[in-house]
Amino acid sequence: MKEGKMIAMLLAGGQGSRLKLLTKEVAKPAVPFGGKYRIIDFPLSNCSNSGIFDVGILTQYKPYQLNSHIGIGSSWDLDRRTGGVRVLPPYTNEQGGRWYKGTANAIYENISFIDELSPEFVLILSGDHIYKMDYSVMLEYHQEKKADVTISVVEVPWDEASRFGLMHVNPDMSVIEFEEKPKKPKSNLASMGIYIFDWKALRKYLVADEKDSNSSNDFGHDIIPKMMNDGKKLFAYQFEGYWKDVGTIKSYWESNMDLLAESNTLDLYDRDWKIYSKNRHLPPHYISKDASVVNSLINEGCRIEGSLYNTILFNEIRVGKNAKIVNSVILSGAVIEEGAEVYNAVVMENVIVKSGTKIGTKDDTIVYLVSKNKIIES
Amino acid sequence: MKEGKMIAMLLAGGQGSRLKLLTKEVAKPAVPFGGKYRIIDFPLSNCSNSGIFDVGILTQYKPYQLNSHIGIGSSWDLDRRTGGVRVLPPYTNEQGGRWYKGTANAIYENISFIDELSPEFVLILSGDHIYKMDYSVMLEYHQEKKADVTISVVEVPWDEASRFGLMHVNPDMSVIEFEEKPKKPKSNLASMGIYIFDWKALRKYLVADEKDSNSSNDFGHDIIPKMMNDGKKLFAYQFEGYWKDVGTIKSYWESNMDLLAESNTLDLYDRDWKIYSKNRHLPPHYISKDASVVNSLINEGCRIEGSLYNTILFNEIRVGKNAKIVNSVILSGAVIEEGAEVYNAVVMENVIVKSGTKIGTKDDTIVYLVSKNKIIES
Amino acid sequence: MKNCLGIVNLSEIDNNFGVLCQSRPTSMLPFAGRYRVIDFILSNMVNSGITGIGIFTGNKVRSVMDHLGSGSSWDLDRKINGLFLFTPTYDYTATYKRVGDLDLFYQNNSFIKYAKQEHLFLSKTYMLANIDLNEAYEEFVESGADICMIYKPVEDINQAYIGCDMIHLDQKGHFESVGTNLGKNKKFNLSLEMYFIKKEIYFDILFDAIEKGSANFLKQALFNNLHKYSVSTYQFDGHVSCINNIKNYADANFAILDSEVSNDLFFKHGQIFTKVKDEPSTYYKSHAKVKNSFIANGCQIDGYVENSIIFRGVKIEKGAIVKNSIIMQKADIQKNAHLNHVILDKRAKIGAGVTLIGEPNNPYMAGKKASIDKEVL
Amino acid sequence: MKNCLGIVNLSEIDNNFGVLCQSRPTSMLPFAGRYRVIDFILSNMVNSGITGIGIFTGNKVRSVMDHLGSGSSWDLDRKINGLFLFTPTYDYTATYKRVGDLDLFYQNNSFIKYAKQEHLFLSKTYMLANIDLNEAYEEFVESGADICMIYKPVEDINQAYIGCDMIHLDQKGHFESVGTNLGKNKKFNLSLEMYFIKKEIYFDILFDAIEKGSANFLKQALFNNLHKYSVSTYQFDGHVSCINNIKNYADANFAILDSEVSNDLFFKHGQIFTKVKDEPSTYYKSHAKVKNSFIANGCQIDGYVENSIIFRGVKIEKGAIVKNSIIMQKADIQKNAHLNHVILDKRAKIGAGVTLIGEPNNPYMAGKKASIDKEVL
Repeated sequence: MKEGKMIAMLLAGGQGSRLKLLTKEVAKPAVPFGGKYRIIDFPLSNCSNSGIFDVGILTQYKPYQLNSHIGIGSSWDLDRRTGGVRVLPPYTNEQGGRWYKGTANAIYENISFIDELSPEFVLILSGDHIYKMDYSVMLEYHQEKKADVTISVVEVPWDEASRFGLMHVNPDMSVIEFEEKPKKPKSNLASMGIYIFDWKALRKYLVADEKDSNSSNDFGHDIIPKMMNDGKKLFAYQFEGYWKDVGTIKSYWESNMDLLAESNTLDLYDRDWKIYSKNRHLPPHYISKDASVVNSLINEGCRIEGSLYNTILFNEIRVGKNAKIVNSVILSGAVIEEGAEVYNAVVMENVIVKSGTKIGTKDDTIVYLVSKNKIIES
Repeated sequence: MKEGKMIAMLLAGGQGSRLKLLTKEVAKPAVPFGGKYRIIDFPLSNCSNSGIFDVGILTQYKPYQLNSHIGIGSSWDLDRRTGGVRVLPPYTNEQGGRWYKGTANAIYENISFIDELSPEFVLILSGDHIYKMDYSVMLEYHQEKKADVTISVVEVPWDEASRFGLMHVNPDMSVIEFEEKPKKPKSNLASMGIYIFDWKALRKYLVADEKDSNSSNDFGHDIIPKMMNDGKKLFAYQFEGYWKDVGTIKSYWESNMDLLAESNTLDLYDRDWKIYSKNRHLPPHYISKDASVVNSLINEGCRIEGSLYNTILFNEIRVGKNAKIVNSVILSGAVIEEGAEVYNAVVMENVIVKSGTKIGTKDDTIVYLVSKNKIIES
Repeated sequence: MKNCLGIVNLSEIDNNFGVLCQSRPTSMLPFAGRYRVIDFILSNMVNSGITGIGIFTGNKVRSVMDHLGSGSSWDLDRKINGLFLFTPTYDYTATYKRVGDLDLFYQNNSFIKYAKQEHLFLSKTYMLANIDLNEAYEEFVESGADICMIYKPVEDINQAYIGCDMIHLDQKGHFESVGTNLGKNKKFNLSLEMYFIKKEIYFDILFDAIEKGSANFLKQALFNNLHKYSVSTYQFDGHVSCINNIKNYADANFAILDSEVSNDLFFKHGQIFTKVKDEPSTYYKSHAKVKNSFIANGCQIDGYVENSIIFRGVKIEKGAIVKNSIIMQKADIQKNAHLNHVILDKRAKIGAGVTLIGEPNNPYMAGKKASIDKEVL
Repeated sequence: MKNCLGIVNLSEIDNNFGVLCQSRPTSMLPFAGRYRVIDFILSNMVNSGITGIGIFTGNKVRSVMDHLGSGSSWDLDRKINGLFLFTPTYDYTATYKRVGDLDLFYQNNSFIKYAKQEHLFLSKTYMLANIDLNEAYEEFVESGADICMIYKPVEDINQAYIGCDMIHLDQKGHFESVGTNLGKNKKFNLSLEMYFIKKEIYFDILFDAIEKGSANFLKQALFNNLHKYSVSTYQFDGHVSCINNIKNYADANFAILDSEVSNDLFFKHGQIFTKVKDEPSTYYKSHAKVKNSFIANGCQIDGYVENSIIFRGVKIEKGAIVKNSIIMQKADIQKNAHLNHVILDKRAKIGAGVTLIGEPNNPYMAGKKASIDKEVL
């Protein structure tokens, strides 16, 4: 089959306010994850590994750290002379400035960027999820089904289904109905917010949608329902594998802990599907003779003299003698001083947990978000 | 002398509305110049040649072509892993979005960008001028004078002086007075809009200026006068060499024509101070047996069968047999068909000048701006 | 074409080019004002979507490294796939002299073995064309053949292709055999020395030849084994220039003065990429007179130029005459010099008033940085 | 330091390292879990603002090219200045064997000649330190000397510096002479083989040595001529490891287990850059027990590790014991294997239950991709 050119547009403008202090200074896609990454590394690495080298990143909220993380895209091999990764913030024209109104509007405002790359297909991604996925397989599926839109879906437990946008499908996976967070779900196939569109078709809908003053200019609310109404061919593509929406502090902590579970299916050590991130130039970490490290992930530049159990450490963290950290996620530059104890916590960047402090207890079911000034329980 | 780190902030947000149709689709810094360049190539190449590798480009008005021209900065050797060129558009925070209010405000909004690079000095540039300048020599001067601010100035003819911001200086070049477009000029040293500040000092003034609701947040109007009032040490640095503000269609055309003059002092062929630009991958140009090319600049991908005199051709231009072009600037992709005649004109991108058309006359003093739909005289 | 790995072999015969190939292989010969011969096959591959390319550099490593660098001009500076250079490994303990390139392919086996691609595209560089390899590849994959050979039907009136491979097809158009053109037939199918091959077949052939000692060159091993496999062919109909001696090299350059040839070579199936030089536009001064010539950027011309190819950054002063010549990068032709049928290599300097006259079939050649101050007639 | 060009000479003695230098020069020896020896001098130069660096690669070109690539890891992939690799030029017509590196410097003369910088910084790589070259350079420029030699006062109790250059100062602290350390004195000034030199003096010395035939090596030529010029010195007081044999190499690695040494080497005057590998964090599994060790990213550890340096991507399975060892990239140590005083090169595989025991002064060494399935005691 002739390969059609596909570019990706990654929606990275959201604040993710349910992540509270974690997104005070950065957009949600820039939130650190898994000891070494930021959330956006997952879709970006997926693009690179899938052979998609043209990626537009739509930013809006506090893009500074995100920009500095993405840089020229070299970490993901996306620093291409033409195309490559391109950050697309809002801009002004003769009529003044216009901020992005919704997901579809953000794409609409960058039609000229897409036109210049003249793709056959456009992949819409969000920067909010942890997963590894080969988008080129989804594209093959899209072409086989001769679909106008293909929406990636994942099976979720029935009792959680009503939190998601759900796809009700025929046996051939064509979409019968799309329901946003229904009270009585008819299906447990949740939309992952990943769409493949034929660019020509999408372009028309974006232009029409922009003219519709009643529209909220959103893919899920406006574009997809309109295409359904017009009898366009919508197919669901079922994704198998680890997928997690890290929407809250609790689910953020859980999905980090997932990496340490025996049953973990998100293999970060797979050399054929590496997750890339910005590289710091730090030496290896040091484990002292007094330390104990069990079932934990440790990144570069750390110095460990205490004991860690079921814990993820980011870079340049110091853990003093007799300090104890259990079931926790410690972000870069934090210091856990001698004798301090930390259970079930997410400790933010550069926080110093003083000697003698005790956060949480061994049998806690609460998760603590520890910042410089306060501790939030969730 | 110990070298202090200097970064550059390039103000590239202006529309440049006096350039009329030339800036309908692009910001002024992206306007094509000299057969191969865009205006912004001059300050960017100056940075690269001066050994300044951290450049923030502040964009606002129609940045699309500018972004695509700058790309990852590889043309100017500014595609560095850290620092390098970074496009800085306006952004949103919890309080919503804020557009840049003035030149000083644009820098203020990017204080965190500058802080991360922790420079000792900040060089403020604008993207509106054609010149070659070694900023590292200006920095040495700034350090020798132990100045708080150094402002680059150029001598202009007395009869034109009142169009500029003028510096009245002592014999040691310390600034006595700054006048913006005075009716009766006391000096003919015009500010080039190029400043070197000590970052610590500038940072304080930017923060104070932002709090001042009466301020127009502009370097020339607000920051510089405030520093004068506070008795800070301001020095003028006199630049010798070609410098042109291409503010109007006429001055745009003139400065292009300057390149063809015998007395031209802007040497584009100097291998020690190359002007870099985005490279297109085009074959050399072809001159047919019927063509005549005299005192002209021709770029790649052109095919010339007619006659050119005192003319600048950009890339991929076709000139048909017996066509005649005199004293003109022809932008990329234009076609001058068989027998057409063009005098004293700026012909815009992709315009087709049909067979039999005659624009201008041999002895014209008017300059014609030729777009697809109309011809503007200036 | 992400399932296809490109392999370019630069070990070509380069003793037909006099001074021009003293320190560069054929693949690095300057061409058409701003290119090198290798740019064409590299750009063809990149334009067709091949992003993993291995280059066997041969012995003149420095010239190859200078031009290719990290591959960024072809967008091949990548973490995944990208450009890989295989320089010869010098073995100081070796007591025998190696002949041929087969050994080198064997030594660098693991590059091909561990690549994820299942198909290989093997090519040399001296058959210069702008070709849609994607189309050829699709035909190869659909045919199910083990090997596909690309050819062009030619009418060789000037005997330009003596010594090249020719491909014979049976009446149904299927591959029959491959041999060497000795010039007996004017019309034949010229092999472009570009092959698609399944990876496992490549290894079969390579190992078999080494174990049996039956070949020294990869091509030889391939041809010896063709009867064992199913071979398909792909017909190319665009312009081809064969750069295998000075005469053909000069003709290939002058051919681009024809607008049909230059459109075909530079635009037909995508752009040709080359190392970027950042030259300004070319400046024609007040005494310039230029006819039927191809002129690259960065030149300053004040003399007379006719039927010539002028490379980047050349200076031609007032009163100088350049006809039927190929003038390479940064050459400096001073006042009243007179050149006809001349090939000047990079940075050559021709003093004021010097006259250099070659013959149409035997151009006068001056090497890199040659400085000629006396007349040669 | 934009007026100073860096020149690194990789042609060092590498026959003291057994299997470790079979296909790599000393400068490419893996160090401290994720670095190569060369990273230190390169990072020192880049951190001090030297952006034009020429590297004379020596014969083991492939290993050097693999690691340095386009220089992007050190931000040296530049149009203006940047990284230049000088590979040996192989001259097939040569009838004599070249000795020394002087000839190579002469051949690549034009690189230095046409560079705009007026000063040169010459260095080898095997004296490993994190040094502020900017400070040394400023002293050199202010002193007005022709040549500046960098040294460190050492007390060599373990005779680690036998054969190294030692610098003698007069009572006023001025340079007197340079010689070879035979171990007679415990306290002396160790030359770091890092020199600043004015460009014109460099050429004087180079041309003089070639014309007189008085030296084969650049260093030899330099030392022969020191009396003619004004020589200054710069004293360095930080940590130095001298990588000139296996024992010193192992000691240099183990030295970083001391936090003072590791702080000095990795942070004192800027970061040490190396080729990026994109490894995830290291995963300590449920049976992991690690004491006093330096562990790089990408490892999966389920065994016992003590007093060791573990490189990127190493696997240590349950029940395995690793003590006093240096385990390089992607080595695989299977269940219940037992290693003490061992150096494993890249991708070595130690089978389940295998025991390898070396001695403190004579570690057991296994080469690249070695696969050891039987016990060696």
